[in-house]
Amino acid sequence: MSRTLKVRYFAWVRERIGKTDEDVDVPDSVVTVADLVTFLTARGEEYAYAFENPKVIRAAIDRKHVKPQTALGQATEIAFFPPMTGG
Amino acid sequence: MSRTLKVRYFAWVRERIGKTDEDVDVPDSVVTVADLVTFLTARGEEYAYAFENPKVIRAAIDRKHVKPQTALGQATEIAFFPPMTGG
Amino acid sequence: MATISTVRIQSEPFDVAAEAVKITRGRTDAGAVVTFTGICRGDENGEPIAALTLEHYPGMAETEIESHVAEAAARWPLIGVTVIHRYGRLVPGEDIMMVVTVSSHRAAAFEAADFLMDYLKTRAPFWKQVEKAGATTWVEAKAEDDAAAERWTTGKPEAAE
Amino acid sequence: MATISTVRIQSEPFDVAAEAVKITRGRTDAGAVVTFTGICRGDENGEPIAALTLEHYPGMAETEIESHVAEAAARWPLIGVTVIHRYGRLVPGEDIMMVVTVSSHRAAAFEAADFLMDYLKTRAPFWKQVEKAGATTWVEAKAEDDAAAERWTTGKPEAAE
Repeated sequence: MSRTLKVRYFAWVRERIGKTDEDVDVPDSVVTVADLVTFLTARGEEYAYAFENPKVIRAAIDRKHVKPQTALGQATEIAFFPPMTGG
Repeated sequence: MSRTLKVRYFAWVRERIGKTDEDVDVPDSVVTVADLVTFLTARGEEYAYAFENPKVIRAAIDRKHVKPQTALGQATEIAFFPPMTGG
Repeated sequence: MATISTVRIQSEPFDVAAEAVKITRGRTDAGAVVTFTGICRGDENGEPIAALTLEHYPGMAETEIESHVAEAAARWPLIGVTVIHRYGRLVPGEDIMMVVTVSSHRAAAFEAADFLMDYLKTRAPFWKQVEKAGATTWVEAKAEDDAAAERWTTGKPEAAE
Repeated sequence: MATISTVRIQSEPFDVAAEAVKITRGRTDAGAVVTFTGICRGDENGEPIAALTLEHYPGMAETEIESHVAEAAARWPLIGVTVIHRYGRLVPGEDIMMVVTVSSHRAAAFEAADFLMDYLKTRAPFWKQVEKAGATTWVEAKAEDDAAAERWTTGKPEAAE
Protein backbone atom coordinates (compact mmCIF):
# COMPACT_ATOMS: atom_id res chain seq x y z
CA MET A 1 0.00 0.00 0.00
CA SER A 2 1.17 3.51 -0.73
CA ARG A 3 -0.12 6.99 -1.29
CA THR A 4 0.98 10.03 -3.23
CA LEU A 5 2.35 13.09 -1.45
CA LYS A 6 3.38 16.37 -3.01
CA VAL A 7 6.90 17.13 -1.78
CA ARG A 8 8.34 20.64 -2.18
CA TYR A 9 11.95 21.76 -1.77
CA PHE A 10 13.31 25.23 -1.09
CA ALA A 11 16.67 27.03 -1.11
CA TRP A 12 19.72 24.73 -1.13
CA VAL A 13 17.58 21.64 -0.51
CA ARG A 14 15.89 22.44 -3.84
CA GLU A 15 19.26 23.09 -5.50
CA ARG A 16 20.80 19.84 -4.28
CA ILE A 17 17.80 17.72 -5.30
CA GLY A 18 17.46 19.65 -8.54
CA LYS A 19 13.65 19.98 -8.36
CA THR A 20 11.20 22.50 -6.92
CA ASP A 21 8.61 19.80 -6.19
CA GLU A 22 7.52 16.29 -7.11
CA ASP A 23 4.78 13.78 -6.40
CA VAL A 24 6.19 10.92 -4.35
CA ASP A 25 4.58 7.52 -3.79
CA VAL A 26 5.06 7.02 -0.10
CA PRO A 27 4.71 3.46 1.29
CA ASP A 28 2.63 3.00 4.43
CA SER A 29 5.76 2.03 6.36
CA VAL A 30 6.72 5.74 6.22
CA VAL A 31 4.89 7.17 9.25
CA THR A 32 6.77 10.28 10.40
CA VAL A 33 8.58 13.20 8.79
CA ALA A 34 11.90 11.58 9.82
CA ASP A 35 10.79 8.34 8.11
CA LEU A 36 10.14 10.29 4.93
CA VAL A 37 13.60 11.87 5.06
CA THR A 38 15.13 8.38 5.37
CA PHE A 39 12.97 7.12 2.51
CA LEU A 40 13.92 10.06 0.26
CA THR A 41 17.62 9.77 1.14
CA ALA A 42 17.61 6.26 -0.34
CA ARG A 43 16.29 7.52 -3.70
CA GLY A 44 19.66 8.72 -4.96
CA GLU A 45 22.83 10.71 -4.45
CA GLU A 46 21.15 14.10 -4.84
CA TYR A 47 18.73 13.27 -2.01
CA ALA A 48 21.52 11.87 0.15
CA TYR A 49 23.42 15.15 -0.41
CA ALA A 50 20.38 17.33 0.41
CA PHE A 51 19.61 15.42 3.59
CA GLU A 52 23.21 14.66 4.65
CA ASN A 53 22.77 16.69 7.84
CA PRO A 54 19.13 16.12 8.89
CA LYS A 55 19.56 18.44 11.92
CA VAL A 56 19.57 21.54 9.72
CA ILE A 57 16.56 20.45 7.68
CA ARG A 58 13.21 22.03 8.52
CA ALA A 59 9.85 20.68 7.38
CA ALA A 60 6.30 21.93 6.99
CA ILE A 61 3.17 19.85 6.47
CA ASP A 62 0.38 21.66 4.67
CA ARG A 63 2.32 24.93 5.29
CA LYS A 64 2.73 24.51 9.04
CA HIS A 65 6.09 23.85 10.72
CA VAL A 66 6.44 20.28 11.98
CA LYS A 67 9.05 18.29 13.88
CA PRO A 68 10.85 15.14 12.61
CA GLN A 69 8.70 12.94 14.86
CA THR A 70 5.43 14.41 13.55
CA ALA A 71 3.23 11.82 11.80
CA LEU A 72 2.42 12.55 8.16
CA GLY A 73 -1.23 11.75 8.89
CA GLN A 74 -3.57 13.13 6.24
CA ALA A 75 -0.94 15.46 4.79
CA THR A 76 -1.27 16.34 1.11
CA GLU A 77 1.84 18.54 0.88
CA ILE A 78 5.16 18.42 2.71
CA ALA A 79 8.06 20.84 2.25
CA PHE A 80 11.74 20.56 3.17
CA PHE A 81 14.03 23.56 3.54
CA PRO A 82 16.96 25.02 5.52
CA PRO A 83 16.32 27.25 8.56
CA MET A 84 14.67 30.49 7.45
CA THR A 85 16.89 33.54 7.46
CA GLY A 86 14.46 36.42 7.20
CA GLY A 87 14.67 39.34 4.83
CA MET B 1 24.44 102.77 36.93
CA SER B 2 22.35 100.53 34.69
CA ARG B 3 22.50 98.67 31.41
CA THR B 4 20.02 97.61 28.77
CA LEU B 5 19.04 93.97 28.39
CA LYS B 6 16.74 92.48 25.76
CA VAL B 7 14.12 90.42 27.60
CA ARG B 8 11.97 87.92 25.69
CA TYR B 9 8.84 86.13 26.85
CA PHE B 10 7.26 82.93 25.55
CA ALA B 11 3.99 81.00 25.90
CA TRP B 12 1.84 82.06 28.87
CA VAL B 13 4.59 84.26 30.31
CA ARG B 14 4.34 86.26 27.06
CA GLU B 15 0.53 86.26 27.26
CA ARG B 16 0.45 87.46 30.86
CA ILE B 17 2.99 90.23 30.31
CA GLY B 18 1.39 91.11 26.98
CA LYS B 19 4.68 91.52 25.10
CA THR B 20 6.92 89.24 23.06
CA ASP B 21 10.04 91.18 24.09
CA GLU B 22 11.29 94.48 25.41
CA ASP B 23 14.48 96.36 26.23
CA VAL B 24 14.82 96.71 29.99
CA ASP B 25 17.18 99.06 31.84
CA VAL B 26 18.60 96.84 34.53
CA PRO B 27 20.27 98.51 37.55
CA ASP B 28 23.63 97.11 38.66
CA SER B 29 22.01 95.86 41.87
CA VAL B 30 20.37 93.13 39.76
CA VAL B 31 23.05 90.43 39.65
CA THR B 32 21.33 87.07 39.10
CA VAL B 33 18.41 85.74 37.07
CA ALA B 34 16.39 85.54 40.31
CA ASP B 35 17.21 89.22 41.01
CA LEU B 36 15.89 90.12 37.56
CA VAL B 37 12.63 88.21 38.22
CA THR B 38 12.20 90.19 41.46
CA PHE B 39 12.99 93.44 39.65
CA LEU B 40 10.51 92.69 36.83
CA THR B 41 7.80 91.57 39.27
CA ALA B 42 7.85 95.07 40.78
CA ARG B 43 7.17 96.69 37.40
CA GLY B 44 3.41 96.05 37.43
CA GLU B 45 0.52 93.67 37.87
CA GLU B 46 1.08 91.87 34.57
CA TYR B 47 4.64 91.03 35.63
CA ALA B 48 3.53 89.99 39.11
CA TYR B 49 0.97 87.67 37.47
CA ALA B 50 3.50 86.16 35.04
CA PHE B 51 6.05 85.52 37.79
CA GLU B 52 3.59 84.63 40.60
CA ASN B 53 5.05 81.11 40.83
CA PRO B 54 8.79 81.52 40.13
CA LYS B 55 9.34 77.74 40.49
CA VAL B 56 7.67 77.03 37.17
CA ILE B 57 9.53 79.77 35.31
CA ARG B 58 12.47 78.72 33.15
CA ALA B 59 15.12 81.13 31.84
CA ALA B 60 17.73 81.19 29.09
CA ILE B 61 20.62 83.63 28.73
CA ASP B 62 21.80 84.11 25.17
CA ARG B 63 19.76 81.01 24.23
CA LYS B 64 21.23 78.67 26.83
CA HIS B 65 19.26 77.34 29.82
CA VAL B 66 20.28 78.96 33.11
CA LYS B 67 19.32 78.57 36.78
CA PRO B 68 17.84 81.31 39.00
CA GLN B 69 21.21 81.77 40.75
CA THR B 70 23.09 82.27 37.48
CA ALA B 71 24.70 85.70 37.19
CA LEU B 72 23.57 87.83 34.26
CA GLY B 73 27.21 88.62 33.48
CA GLN B 74 27.71 89.92 29.96
CA ALA B 75 24.28 88.70 28.79
CA THR B 76 22.66 90.61 25.95
CA GLU B 77 19.44 88.62 25.80
CA ILE B 78 17.44 86.80 28.47
CA ALA B 79 14.24 84.82 27.94
CA PHE B 80 11.55 83.67 30.39
CA PHE B 81 9.14 80.84 29.65
CA PRO B 82 7.24 77.90 31.18
CA PRO B 83 8.75 74.37 31.11
CA MET B 84 8.99 73.15 27.53
CA THR B 85 6.46 70.54 26.52
CA GLY B 86 7.86 69.14 23.27
CA GLY B 87 5.96 68.60 20.05
CA MET C 1 -9.36 47.76 18.90
CA ALA C 2 -9.83 46.56 15.33
CA THR C 3 -6.46 46.85 13.64
CA ILE C 4 -6.24 47.43 9.88
CA SER C 5 -3.63 44.90 8.82
CA THR C 6 -2.09 44.21 5.46
CA VAL C 7 0.58 41.67 4.52
CA ARG C 8 1.95 41.39 1.01
CA ILE C 9 4.78 39.38 -0.51
CA GLN C 10 5.70 40.67 -3.92
CA SER C 11 8.58 41.03 -6.33
CA GLU C 12 7.67 44.65 -7.21
CA PRO C 13 9.01 47.67 -5.31
CA PHE C 14 6.79 49.28 -2.67
CA ASP C 15 6.07 52.83 -1.55
CA VAL C 16 6.33 53.05 2.23
CA ALA C 17 4.87 56.58 2.45
CA ALA C 18 1.86 55.58 0.34
CA GLU C 19 1.30 52.56 2.59
CA ALA C 20 1.36 54.78 5.69
CA VAL C 21 -1.15 57.18 4.15
CA LYS C 22 -3.51 54.30 3.35
CA ILE C 23 -3.82 53.73 7.10
CA THR C 24 -3.92 57.33 8.34
CA ARG C 25 -5.96 59.03 5.61
CA GLY C 26 -9.14 60.65 6.86
CA ARG C 27 -8.72 59.68 10.50
CA THR C 28 -7.75 61.79 13.51
CA ASP C 29 -6.95 59.14 16.12
CA ALA C 30 -3.50 58.37 14.67
CA GLY C 31 -0.83 60.21 16.65
CA ALA C 32 2.25 58.22 15.74
CA VAL C 33 3.44 56.55 12.55
CA VAL C 34 6.60 54.45 12.56
CA THR C 35 8.06 53.06 9.36
CA PHE C 36 10.97 50.74 8.89
CA THR C 37 12.54 50.04 5.52
CA GLY C 38 15.17 47.34 5.07
CA ILE C 39 17.51 48.04 2.16
CA CYS C 40 19.92 45.74 0.31
CA ARG C 41 23.41 46.87 1.32
CA GLY C 42 26.38 46.86 -1.03
CA ASP C 43 28.67 44.93 1.27
CA GLU C 44 28.66 42.24 3.91
CA ASN C 45 31.54 41.95 6.37
CA GLY C 46 33.55 44.25 4.14
CA GLU C 47 33.06 42.18 0.98
CA PRO C 48 31.12 43.74 -1.89
CA ILE C 49 27.73 42.22 -2.73
CA ALA C 50 26.46 42.12 -6.34
CA ALA C 51 22.92 41.07 -5.44
CA LEU C 52 20.65 39.34 -2.96
CA THR C 53 18.07 36.77 -4.03
CA LEU C 54 15.15 36.04 -1.73
CA GLU C 55 13.16 32.85 -2.02
CA HIS C 56 9.96 32.16 -0.10
CA TYR C 57 7.30 29.49 0.28
CA PRO C 58 4.23 31.07 -1.31
CA GLY C 59 1.16 30.66 0.84
CA MET C 60 3.11 29.68 3.95
CA ALA C 61 5.08 32.94 4.10
CA GLU C 62 1.95 35.14 4.04
CA THR C 63 0.26 33.02 6.73
CA GLU C 64 3.30 33.10 9.02
CA ILE C 65 3.76 36.85 8.71
CA GLU C 66 0.03 37.42 9.20
CA SER C 67 0.12 35.47 12.45
CA HIS C 68 2.95 37.69 13.76
CA VAL C 69 1.05 40.81 12.69
CA ALA C 70 -1.99 39.48 14.60
CA GLU C 71 0.22 38.92 17.66
CA ALA C 72 1.51 42.52 17.46
CA ALA C 73 -2.07 43.77 17.17
CA ALA C 74 -3.02 41.77 20.28
CA ARG C 75 -0.06 43.08 22.30
CA TRP C 76 -0.19 46.76 21.39
CA PRO C 77 -3.10 49.15 20.72
CA LEU C 78 -2.52 49.59 17.00
CA ILE C 79 -4.69 51.40 14.48
CA GLY C 80 -2.93 49.77 11.57
CA VAL C 81 0.01 47.59 10.54
CA THR C 82 1.33 46.95 7.05
CA VAL C 83 4.13 44.54 6.18
CA ILE C 84 5.44 44.17 2.65
CA HIS C 85 8.28 41.80 1.87
CA ARG C 86 9.85 41.43 -1.56
CA TYR C 87 11.25 38.30 -3.14
CA GLY C 88 13.46 37.71 -6.15
CA ARG C 89 16.81 39.26 -7.09
CA LEU C 90 17.57 42.63 -5.50
CA VAL C 91 20.63 44.76 -6.10
CA PRO C 92 22.32 47.06 -3.53
CA GLY C 93 20.22 50.14 -2.81
CA GLU C 94 16.92 48.37 -3.47
CA ASP C 95 14.30 48.09 -0.74
CA ILE C 96 13.81 44.57 0.66
CA MET C 97 10.98 44.92 3.14
CA MET C 98 8.96 47.44 5.10
CA VAL C 99 6.86 47.71 8.22
CA VAL C 100 4.44 50.53 9.02
CA THR C 101 2.77 50.76 12.42
CA VAL C 102 0.20 53.40 13.33
CA SER C 103 -1.08 54.06 16.83
CA SER C 104 -2.47 56.87 18.96
CA HIS C 105 0.74 56.94 20.97
CA ARG C 106 4.36 56.61 20.03
CA ALA C 107 5.37 53.81 22.42
CA ALA C 108 2.90 51.31 20.93
CA ALA C 109 3.85 52.18 17.35
CA PHE C 110 7.56 51.94 18.17
CA GLU C 111 7.47 48.70 20.11
CA ALA C 112 5.22 46.92 17.62
CA ALA C 113 7.47 47.93 14.71
CA ASP C 114 10.55 46.73 16.63
CA PHE C 115 8.85 43.39 17.42
CA LEU C 116 7.83 42.81 13.79
CA MET C 117 11.26 43.83 12.49
CA ASP C 118 13.03 41.36 14.75
CA TYR C 119 10.78 38.60 13.46
CA LEU C 120 10.99 39.59 9.78
CA LYS C 121 14.78 39.95 9.75
CA THR C 122 15.41 36.62 11.47
CA ARG C 123 12.65 34.06 11.27
CA ALA C 124 10.38 35.19 8.44
CA PRO C 125 9.93 32.40 5.89
CA PHE C 126 12.57 33.55 3.44
CA TRP C 127 15.89 32.16 2.33
CA LYS C 128 18.56 34.55 1.22
CA GLN C 129 21.23 34.01 -1.39
CA VAL C 130 24.16 36.39 -1.72
CA GLU C 131 26.14 37.01 -4.91
CA LYS C 132 29.72 38.01 -4.12
CA ALA C 133 32.62 38.10 -6.57
CA GLY C 134 30.86 35.70 -8.93
CA ALA C 135 30.08 33.13 -6.23
CA THR C 136 26.56 32.62 -4.94
CA THR C 137 26.05 31.39 -1.37
CA TRP C 138 23.06 30.81 0.89
CA VAL C 139 22.95 32.97 4.01
CA GLU C 140 22.81 31.03 7.28
CA ALA C 141 20.60 32.01 10.21
CA LYS C 142 22.40 34.44 12.52
CA ALA C 143 22.59 33.79 16.26
CA GLU C 144 22.76 37.55 16.96
CA ASP C 145 19.45 38.17 15.20
CA ASP C 146 17.87 35.25 17.03
CA ALA C 147 18.84 36.82 20.35
CA ALA C 148 17.11 40.07 19.35
CA ALA C 149 13.99 38.14 18.36
CA GLU C 150 14.01 36.25 21.66
CA ARG C 151 13.58 39.46 23.64
CA TRP C 152 9.90 39.18 22.74
CA THR C 153 9.24 35.63 23.87
CA THR C 154 8.98 36.36 27.60
CA GLY C 155 6.40 38.54 29.29
CA LYS C 156 4.20 41.23 27.87
CA PRO C 157 5.31 44.75 26.95
CA GLU C 158 4.31 47.61 29.23
CA ALA C 159 2.18 49.27 26.56
CA ALA C 160 -0.15 46.27 26.39
CA GLU C 161 -1.01 46.25 30.08
CA MET D 1 31.44 57.95 11.10
CA ALA D 2 30.42 61.31 9.68
CA THR D 3 26.68 61.58 10.10
CA ILE D 4 24.64 63.66 7.66
CA SER D 5 22.40 65.65 10.00
CA THR D 6 19.64 68.09 9.25
CA VAL D 7 17.43 70.00 11.70
CA ARG D 8 14.66 72.30 10.51
CA ILE D 9 11.95 74.19 12.33
CA GLN D 10 9.29 75.39 9.94
CA SER D 11 5.59 76.18 9.68
CA GLU D 12 5.25 74.39 6.31
CA PRO D 13 4.36 70.69 6.00
CA PHE D 14 7.18 68.22 5.38
CA ASP D 15 7.60 65.08 3.28
CA VAL D 16 9.10 62.33 5.40
CA ALA D 17 9.73 59.97 2.45
CA ALA D 18 11.55 62.70 0.51
CA GLU D 19 13.70 63.44 3.57
CA ALA D 20 14.64 59.76 3.88
CA VAL D 21 15.59 59.60 0.19
CA LYS D 22 17.83 62.68 0.59
CA ILE D 23 19.97 60.59 2.96
CA THR D 24 19.90 57.22 1.18
CA ARG D 25 20.04 58.28 -2.47
CA GLY D 26 23.05 56.94 -4.35
CA ARG D 27 24.59 55.08 -1.44
CA THR D 28 24.74 51.37 -0.70
CA ASP D 29 25.80 51.32 2.96
CA ALA D 30 22.31 52.13 4.28
CA GLY D 31 20.56 48.95 5.40
CA ALA D 32 17.88 50.38 7.69
CA VAL D 33 15.69 53.46 7.56
CA VAL D 34 13.40 54.30 10.47
CA THR D 35 10.92 57.15 10.27
CA PHE D 36 8.67 58.53 12.95
CA THR D 37 5.89 60.99 12.23
CA GLY D 38 3.97 62.68 15.02
CA ILE D 39 0.46 63.67 13.99
CA CYS D 40 -2.00 66.08 15.62
CA ARG D 41 -4.77 63.90 17.09
CA GLY D 42 -8.42 64.89 17.14
CA ASP D 43 -8.89 64.27 20.84
CA GLU D 44 -7.09 64.42 24.15
CA ASN D 45 -8.33 62.39 27.10
CA GLY D 46 -11.59 61.83 25.24
CA GLU D 47 -12.23 65.54 24.60
CA PRO D 48 -12.24 66.77 20.99
CA ILE D 49 -9.42 69.11 19.95
CA ALA D 50 -9.99 71.86 17.37
CA ALA D 51 -6.31 72.71 16.90
CA LEU D 52 -2.85 72.71 18.43
CA THR D 53 -0.59 75.76 18.33
CA LEU D 54 3.14 75.30 18.76
CA GLU D 55 5.38 78.17 19.81
CA HIS D 56 9.17 77.99 19.85
CA TYR D 57 12.18 80.17 20.62
CA PRO D 58 13.76 80.73 17.20
CA GLY D 59 17.49 80.18 17.29
CA MET D 60 17.45 78.40 20.63
CA ALA D 61 15.15 75.58 19.45
CA GLU D 62 17.37 74.68 16.47
CA THR D 63 20.52 74.69 18.63
CA GLU D 64 18.95 72.50 21.30
CA ILE D 65 17.64 69.94 18.82
CA GLU D 66 20.97 69.95 16.96
CA SER D 67 22.80 69.13 20.17
CA HIS D 68 20.53 66.11 20.74
CA VAL D 69 21.02 64.99 17.15
CA ALA D 70 24.79 65.25 17.70
CA GLU D 71 24.42 63.14 20.85
CA ALA D 72 22.50 60.46 18.91
CA ALA D 73 25.19 60.49 16.22
CA ALA D 74 27.86 60.00 18.91
CA ARG D 75 25.99 57.11 20.57
CA TRP D 76 24.94 55.14 17.49
CA PRO D 77 26.65 54.50 14.13
CA LEU D 78 24.32 56.59 11.99
CA ILE D 79 24.65 57.43 8.31
CA GLY D 80 22.09 60.21 8.59
CA VAL D 81 19.52 61.86 10.85
CA THR D 82 16.88 64.39 9.92
CA VAL D 83 14.57 66.13 12.37
CA ILE D 84 11.86 68.51 11.21
CA HIS D 85 9.54 70.17 13.71
CA ARG D 86 6.67 72.42 12.73
CA TYR D 87 5.37 75.46 14.60
CA GLY D 88 2.17 77.45 14.33
CA ARG D 89 -1.44 76.30 14.32
CA LEU D 90 -2.04 72.68 13.30
CA VAL D 91 -5.41 70.97 12.96
CA PRO D 92 -6.11 67.27 13.68
CA GLY D 93 -4.61 65.00 11.04
CA GLU D 94 -1.72 67.37 10.28
CA ASP D 95 1.87 66.25 10.80
CA ILE D 96 3.66 67.90 13.74
CA MET D 97 7.17 66.55 13.59
CA MET D 98 9.31 63.85 12.06
CA VAL D 99 12.52 61.96 12.67
CA VAL D 100 14.40 59.91 10.10
CA THR D 101 17.38 57.78 11.08
CA VAL D 102 19.48 55.82 8.61
CA SER D 103 22.10 53.24 9.56
CA SER D 104 23.72 50.10 8.20
CA HIS D 105 21.90 48.03 10.81
CA ARG D 106 18.41 48.18 12.20
CA ALA D 107 19.21 48.33 15.92
CA ALA D 108 21.14 51.61 15.62
CA ALA D 109 18.47 53.22 13.44
CA PHE D 110 15.72 52.10 15.80
CA GLU D 111 17.35 53.09 19.06
CA ALA D 112 18.48 56.50 17.78
CA ALA D 113 14.98 57.30 16.50
CA ASP D 114 13.47 56.24 19.84
CA PHE D 115 15.98 58.40 21.74
CA LEU D 116 15.28 61.47 19.60
CA MET D 117 11.52 60.96 19.79
CA ASP D 118 11.56 60.82 23.57
CA TYR D 119 13.45 64.09 23.63
CA LEU D 120 11.37 65.84 20.98
CA LYS D 121 8.03 64.85 22.50
CA THR D 122 8.96 65.93 26.03
CA ARG D 123 11.78 68.44 26.33
CA ALA D 124 12.18 69.99 22.90
CA PRO D 125 11.93 73.79 23.12
CA PHE D 126 8.28 74.10 22.17
CA TRP D 127 5.21 75.21 24.04
CA LYS D 128 1.89 73.71 23.05
CA GLN D 129 -1.51 75.32 23.19
CA VAL D 130 -4.68 73.27 22.76
CA GLU D 131 -8.00 74.59 21.45
CA LYS D 132 -10.91 72.64 22.90
CA ALA D 133 -14.57 73.67 22.82
CA GLY D 134 -13.64 77.30 22.24
CA ALA D 135 -11.20 77.45 25.16
CA THR D 136 -7.47 77.65 24.59
CA THR D 137 -5.11 76.23 27.22
CA TRP D 138 -1.38 75.71 27.50
CA VAL D 139 -0.27 72.09 27.79
CA GLU D 140 1.77 71.29 30.90
CA ALA D 141 4.85 69.04 30.86
CA LYS D 142 3.86 65.39 31.42
CA ALA D 143 5.60 63.29 34.06
CA GLU D 144 5.01 60.11 31.99
CA ASP D 145 6.88 61.53 29.01
CA ASP D 146 9.69 62.68 31.26
CA ALA D 147 10.10 59.13 32.56
CA ALA D 148 10.45 57.83 28.98
CA ALA D 149 13.07 60.48 28.24
CA GLU D 150 14.99 59.60 31.40
CA ARG D 151 15.62 56.07 30.17
CA TRP D 152 18.42 57.60 28.12
CA THR D 153 20.26 59.47 30.82
CA THR D 154 22.07 56.48 32.35
CA GLY D 155 24.60 54.29 30.62
CA LYS D 156 25.27 53.74 26.97
CA PRO D 157 23.14 51.70 24.59
CA GLU D 158 24.40 48.29 23.49
CA ALA D 159 24.74 49.36 19.87
CA ALA D 160 27.30 52.02 20.78
CA GLU D 161 29.67 49.64 22.51
